[in-house]
Amino acid sequence: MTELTSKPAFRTDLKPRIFAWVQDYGVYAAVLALLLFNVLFTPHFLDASNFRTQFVQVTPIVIVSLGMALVIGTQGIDLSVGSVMALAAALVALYLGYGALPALIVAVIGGAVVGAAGGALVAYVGVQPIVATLALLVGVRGIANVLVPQLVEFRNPDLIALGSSSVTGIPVIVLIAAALTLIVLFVVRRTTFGRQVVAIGGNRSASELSGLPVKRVLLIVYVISGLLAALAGVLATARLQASDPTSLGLFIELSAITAVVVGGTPLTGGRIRVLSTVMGALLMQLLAATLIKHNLPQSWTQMVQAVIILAAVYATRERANR
Amino acid sequence: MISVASSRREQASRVLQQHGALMVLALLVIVGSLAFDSFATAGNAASVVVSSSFLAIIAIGMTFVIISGGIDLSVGSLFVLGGVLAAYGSQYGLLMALALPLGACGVVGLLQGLVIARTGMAPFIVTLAGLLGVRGLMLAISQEGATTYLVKNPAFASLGQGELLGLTYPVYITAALALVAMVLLQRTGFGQNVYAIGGNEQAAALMGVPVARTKVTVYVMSALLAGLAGALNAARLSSGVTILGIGLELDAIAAVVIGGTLLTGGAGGITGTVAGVLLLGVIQSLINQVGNLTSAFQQVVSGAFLALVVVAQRLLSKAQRLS
Amino acid sequence: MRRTDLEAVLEAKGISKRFPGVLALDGVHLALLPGEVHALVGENGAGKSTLIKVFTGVYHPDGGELRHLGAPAAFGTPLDAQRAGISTIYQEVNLVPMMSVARNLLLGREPRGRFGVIDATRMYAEAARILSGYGVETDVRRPLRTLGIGAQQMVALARAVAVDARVVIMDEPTSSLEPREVETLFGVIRRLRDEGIAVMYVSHRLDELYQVCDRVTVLRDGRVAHTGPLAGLDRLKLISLMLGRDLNEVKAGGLTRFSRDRHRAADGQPPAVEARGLTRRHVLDGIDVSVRPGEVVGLGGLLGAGRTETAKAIVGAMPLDGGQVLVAGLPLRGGSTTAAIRAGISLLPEDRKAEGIVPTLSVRENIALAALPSLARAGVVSDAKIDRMVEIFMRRLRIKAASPNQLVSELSGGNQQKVLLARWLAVRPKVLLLDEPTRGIDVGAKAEVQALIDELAAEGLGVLLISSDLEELVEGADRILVLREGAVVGELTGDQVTEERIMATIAEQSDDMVTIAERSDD
Amino acid sequence: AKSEEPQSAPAATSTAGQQVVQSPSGSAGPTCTLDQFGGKKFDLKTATVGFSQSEKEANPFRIAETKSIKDEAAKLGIANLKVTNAQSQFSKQITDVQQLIAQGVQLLVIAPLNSDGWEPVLQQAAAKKVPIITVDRKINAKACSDYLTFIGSDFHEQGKRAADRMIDALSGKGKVAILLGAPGNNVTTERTNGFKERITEKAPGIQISFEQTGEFAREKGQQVTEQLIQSNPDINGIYAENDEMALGAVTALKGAGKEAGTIKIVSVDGTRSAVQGIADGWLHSVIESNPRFGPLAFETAQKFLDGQSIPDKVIISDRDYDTSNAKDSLGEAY
Ligand SMILES: Nc1ncnc2c1ncn2[C@@H]1O[C@H](COP(=O)(O)OP(=O)(O)OP(=O)(O)O)[C@@H](O)[C@H]1O
Ligand SMILES: Nc1ncnc2c1ncn2[C@@H]1O[C@H](COP(=O)(O)OP(=O)(O)OP(=O)(O)O)[C@@H](O)[C@H]1O
Ligand SMILES: [Mg+2]
Ligand SMILES: [Mg+2]
Repeated sequence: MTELTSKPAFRTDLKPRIFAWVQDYGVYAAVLALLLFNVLFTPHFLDASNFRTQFVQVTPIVIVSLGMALVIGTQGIDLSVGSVMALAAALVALYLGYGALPALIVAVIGGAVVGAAGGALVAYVGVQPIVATLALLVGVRGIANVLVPQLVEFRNPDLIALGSSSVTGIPVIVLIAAALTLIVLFVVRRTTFGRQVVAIGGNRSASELSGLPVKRVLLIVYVISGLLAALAGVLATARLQASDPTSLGLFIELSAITAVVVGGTPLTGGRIRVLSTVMGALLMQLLAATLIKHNLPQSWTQMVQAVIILAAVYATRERANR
Repeated sequence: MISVASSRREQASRVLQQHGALMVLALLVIVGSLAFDSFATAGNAASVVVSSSFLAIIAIGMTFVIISGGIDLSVGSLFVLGGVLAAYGSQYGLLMALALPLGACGVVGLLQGLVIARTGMAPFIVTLAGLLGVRGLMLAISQEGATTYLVKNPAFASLGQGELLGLTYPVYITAALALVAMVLLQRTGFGQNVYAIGGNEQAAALMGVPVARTKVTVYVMSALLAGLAGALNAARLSSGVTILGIGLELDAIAAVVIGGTLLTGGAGGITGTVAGVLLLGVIQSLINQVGNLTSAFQQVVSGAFLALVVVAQRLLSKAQRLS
Repeated sequence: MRRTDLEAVLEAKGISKRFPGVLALDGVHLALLPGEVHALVGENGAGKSTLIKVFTGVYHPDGGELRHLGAPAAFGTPLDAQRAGISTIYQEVNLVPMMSVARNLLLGREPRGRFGVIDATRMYAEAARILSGYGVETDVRRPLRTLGIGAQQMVALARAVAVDARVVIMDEPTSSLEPREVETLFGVIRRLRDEGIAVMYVSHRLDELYQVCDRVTVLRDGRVAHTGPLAGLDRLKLISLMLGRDLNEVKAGGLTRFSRDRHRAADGQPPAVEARGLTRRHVLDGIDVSVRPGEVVGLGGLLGAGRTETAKAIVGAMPLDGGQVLVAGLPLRGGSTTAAIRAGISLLPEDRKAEGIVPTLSVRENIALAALPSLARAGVVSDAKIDRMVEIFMRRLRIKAASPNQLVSELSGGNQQKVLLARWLAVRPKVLLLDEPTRGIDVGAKAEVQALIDELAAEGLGVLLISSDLEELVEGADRILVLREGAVVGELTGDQVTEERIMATIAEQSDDMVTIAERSDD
Repeated sequence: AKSEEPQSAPAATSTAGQQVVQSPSGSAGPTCTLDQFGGKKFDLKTATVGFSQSEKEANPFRIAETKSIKDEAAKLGIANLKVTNAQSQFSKQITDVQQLIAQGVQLLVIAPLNSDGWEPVLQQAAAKKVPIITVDRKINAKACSDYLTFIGSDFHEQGKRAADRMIDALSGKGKVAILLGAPGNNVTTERTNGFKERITEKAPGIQISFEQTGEFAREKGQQVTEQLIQSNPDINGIYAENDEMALGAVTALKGAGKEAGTIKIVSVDGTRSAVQGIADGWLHSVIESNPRFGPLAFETAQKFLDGQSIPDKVIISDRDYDTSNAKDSLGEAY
């Protein structure tokens, strides 16, 4: 402030500023680069239907990643999201007889309950997040499979419409994901709760001494993650036109974590970048699409993904002060 | 003057927490023996021990990584890569059967370690990329998993299948590795460095610990052990099976954490890890003893067990801090 | 004694170091001679810690040259510097909390037995022997974190000195030490000097400098403002050099921090906060404390006497076995910090790094953290309100930062402390518990903070002041409670409030050792 | 809970869809008897029998398979049937079987997750002379010494027959995409190889322009197909290596606004939904892979214990479904 003026003026170095820019906007640049590649080398890439496909496919990951970003912001991690999606699928199948909306509500409540269980283990019992949610990862998918042991097709027109209809050309589920993104963005940037989440991730004991309701905030964060995962499960189910608790959401936790980290949110907590997380998810989706469209064998696909993840995270990493 | 001594009770509860897994294990074995006739048989015990040995080898490496404050998600992929390369290499003799997987996995570990130590990227993400990349590599050398190389070299096969006193060689190899690891961790400068960087990396650096070198070593060790476990497993199965190792990293992490090692780094040990691995094996064996649980119920039971064990662990350590 | 014609062991020649937005060091020249104790002083953020980190290979200079024994040197890592015989105690205790005391002390040079394997028995014996030389008697097998912060500092000191060092650098080593321990430390420093070792000593406590230092270098805004022998240098002159202000101006202001007259705590007024019978096994033993509005109550006592615990217990940050806290006569429910803050009690914690700052957040967010609920409507925060508040506090406390949006972890230690103070003032507490509020703060800022305490008390705030600086305690407090072994052993009021009386009260019936452990082995 | 009412499909009768042996027993190939194998006779009813399932009972194939074994055991009065499930982890399956042996089973029925890697199990079983019948997938070892016999389909042949159907559907010309199964799986490999061999051999006019894994799952099949039809709009046929992926492909085609039947889909398995898909016109044809191994497995075991000679492999004859029989066969599909 006032003291600043007495400081010796500093040179405006270009290099660190480029670094800082890449760190903040690296994902955007990577997405652009991949888009450019596709425009040049992938046939039919610029069709509207293509973008529609990519957006539709990425929605579950985006929604799950939003919750994951909050959890990671508290220095936690939620491995149970995939199983929560499966549970949601199972609950939808079980309660669809009452109609689409009641089924959706039950599914989302189910997700919240799992989130609360994980959150309670983390916040009140003090179990490490990765183990607490690992137990849920195993157990909740089991429960989902006990409830609905195999894929069940459904005909409920409302639910099918949720998965396949569009408003002004934009698929409903994409609109839902966009709305959720804005809500989470608002929560993180503008609400007390958002600040508290980040502070707890940055220094838990300082937050406790500052009177933050640390345990409650942690619990709520995991509940939100569960809610969002369940919602993602319902939307994926609606799109598949079948409830598949067996394979729905398998390994999605890894995709979501990757999206969050590629977006520049550090796993050490204390910081949340919402839009970049969405970009991270889009990057991974575009990458997968590119590899499929170019018909690369699985071996190549996985190796290329590994390299891109590393490169993207390298660009966005926090630089050590040396 | 400051004088603070530990009470005996405090020491006792510290032991309790460190060996919580061991005690839960003992409890389960007793309950299992009472409940099922065929549980406490030599054959069943041998099968639990033998099948646990491979996970144990991996978990030993994981223990080092986790104590150093990191995590290694690539071990499952390295395990399968090690197996495929060992089977492939066994065509050229015993030496190649071991050198090839260890060499390749060592290089992967070295790369991961270097990236983690030099760039400061999160181990979770680096080894997640490793998980993907290594599996891709394995698929590439096995024609998208279609080719299974068979182990024709009897010397190498016997490494995995040979028996002594009813237990196969890998069990003894695991035991030896565990002992070496214990000494390494508790009684060498390297071990102290691992604890130090896990406990407080910045402080460790200021205290003169070679942080980067220690980290690289830890990831190389973890990768080598995963590769070795894969190779031994290939020797046991007489073939380089390509569909192994999915989710193995989570088993290894679970075993390490159940064993009382803190995921945040800086504390833990090998005995706990071995107990954790056996605990997972015994849980599985008990589920098998019941003999008619559907697959879904088995998962529910495993998940519940895992939750129970970590909560018990947690409460024990809380009790320790309060006393 | 000192011979200036000696060749420097360690020398900075025109060293510069830049951080984003700050030129922390700007062409610094400094020569450390063997057998001298060299004081390095300067305001918060002057660049002292940065210079030390350059000397020890933590930071790499952007310009200039480092010379070691006359030859150019570049330390890539702290390990390189250590190998070259430069050993350091850093400002924040930098050890590994979860490792045992012995392993911390001897990390890297554990005694070896057969096959080069660490000999645990000898390690523990040796650690115990070394530590007892520093007046620390403890079970060296217990994790370091179970020791008080002062004891930890002594371990760090013992560790640094025990290596074969030619240079020992100490960055505010006394900030968490007791007077008696400070004496131990000075003994060690004099011994080192006599052995021909160069000691660099950073401290904000001027008395100490005059006690042990031979020469002084003053840093101001990253530049050397003065170098020379300390003996002839007037205290006020030294301060004026540090602050960069005119000597007369400083003279006029004087060295007084607190106003001399006692606060007029309305005696008739009921206490703003009252703690009754706070009890926790092995730590607190039925403590009664009360603070009236406008009163500054001091807590005195040796390290580990339970002062920090008392403060934490009052704000509900530590579970209790017994006792209660009354605010305006009503018991505080829940035993949570949230409830305490809502009732108007806040605590400035002792351990800034672990319990104070949120390193990933900016200065602005750190200041606003505790006050968020009052800066928000329906859970939505008002940025305008925050900005206004942050600006006021940054100006009032003279927080030196590139901008409110700079990460708090990039500030110097003293400025971080001011940020925390701002955080607590922002919640408009009725009672403020200050645990070592001026630890690591420069003279200028210290005076500011102390003046602030006065001012707040005058406005009717109750203050509980914990300080190991007896002078500060005596000058600042209206009334002092002396703690020992988790119990109140004396209350000093009025004219009794003197350093001598405090020392006497502490010493009364007290044996040489405060043995918490013996009580716990019941 | 109240789920949707199930779709009205004729319930499967108990004997519907029973497996049929392709080659009459003993007609060709080497055979095996109790003496050759070296085991001892025991009573199946009172014996402990172990069944090791490879994957979760979560897809129609595995559900039908486990159910068939359990039902048949119950029917025969085998009281002591121990069932384990490897949850798709091969290492676990090896351990499972070893523990079954340790528990003293006298007969093992195994649905192997993988064909290779059975060495330790085989050694242990051989030492105790426990006969092993593998169902649905083969074990690469010696019949009648390492294990008893194999009962199942010929996946390579299934691939070839699917190719025949595809050639038919496209009249020998066009572009075809393959939705591969899980990588590294024997079934994937054989169904792919059989298909490709037959295509190159019989229809050089058909070009396989795309192969990506759908991991045997419906959602993955849907996603890959969405990408496929977007970037390769000229595709004429899709060969899905199981029904689930085919049904995922159908959802994708529907979503993209395609008409039923414009892209010919051929798949393998014969689940009820797939057969319904044929009836609805979305699938062209389905090659059956019959999972009902119970009756045949226990019949073979009984024969063996009775001292009769049994063949070293029992290949079952799988049927095809297409528009001509789909509606009528719905009750037999699983
Ligand atoms: N890692 C960093 N990143 C950015 N700026 C930094 C960093 N470390 C120090 N600074 C800045 O460099 C300047 C010098 O800080 P330094 O810590 O050396 O001060 P100091 O003299 O030790 O102060 P104190 O007495 O408060 O400890 C300060 O303005 C500080 O904000
Ligand atoms: N679990 C424990 N068992 C026994 N003693 C403990 C335990 N935890 C802490 N202590 C001791 O309790 C004492 C209280 O520490 P603390 O430093 O908070 O006291 P203090 O009076 O605030 O001193 P200061 O603020 O000067 O450090 C310390 O000496 C510490 O070693
Ligand atoms: Mg400093
Ligand atoms: Mg204290």
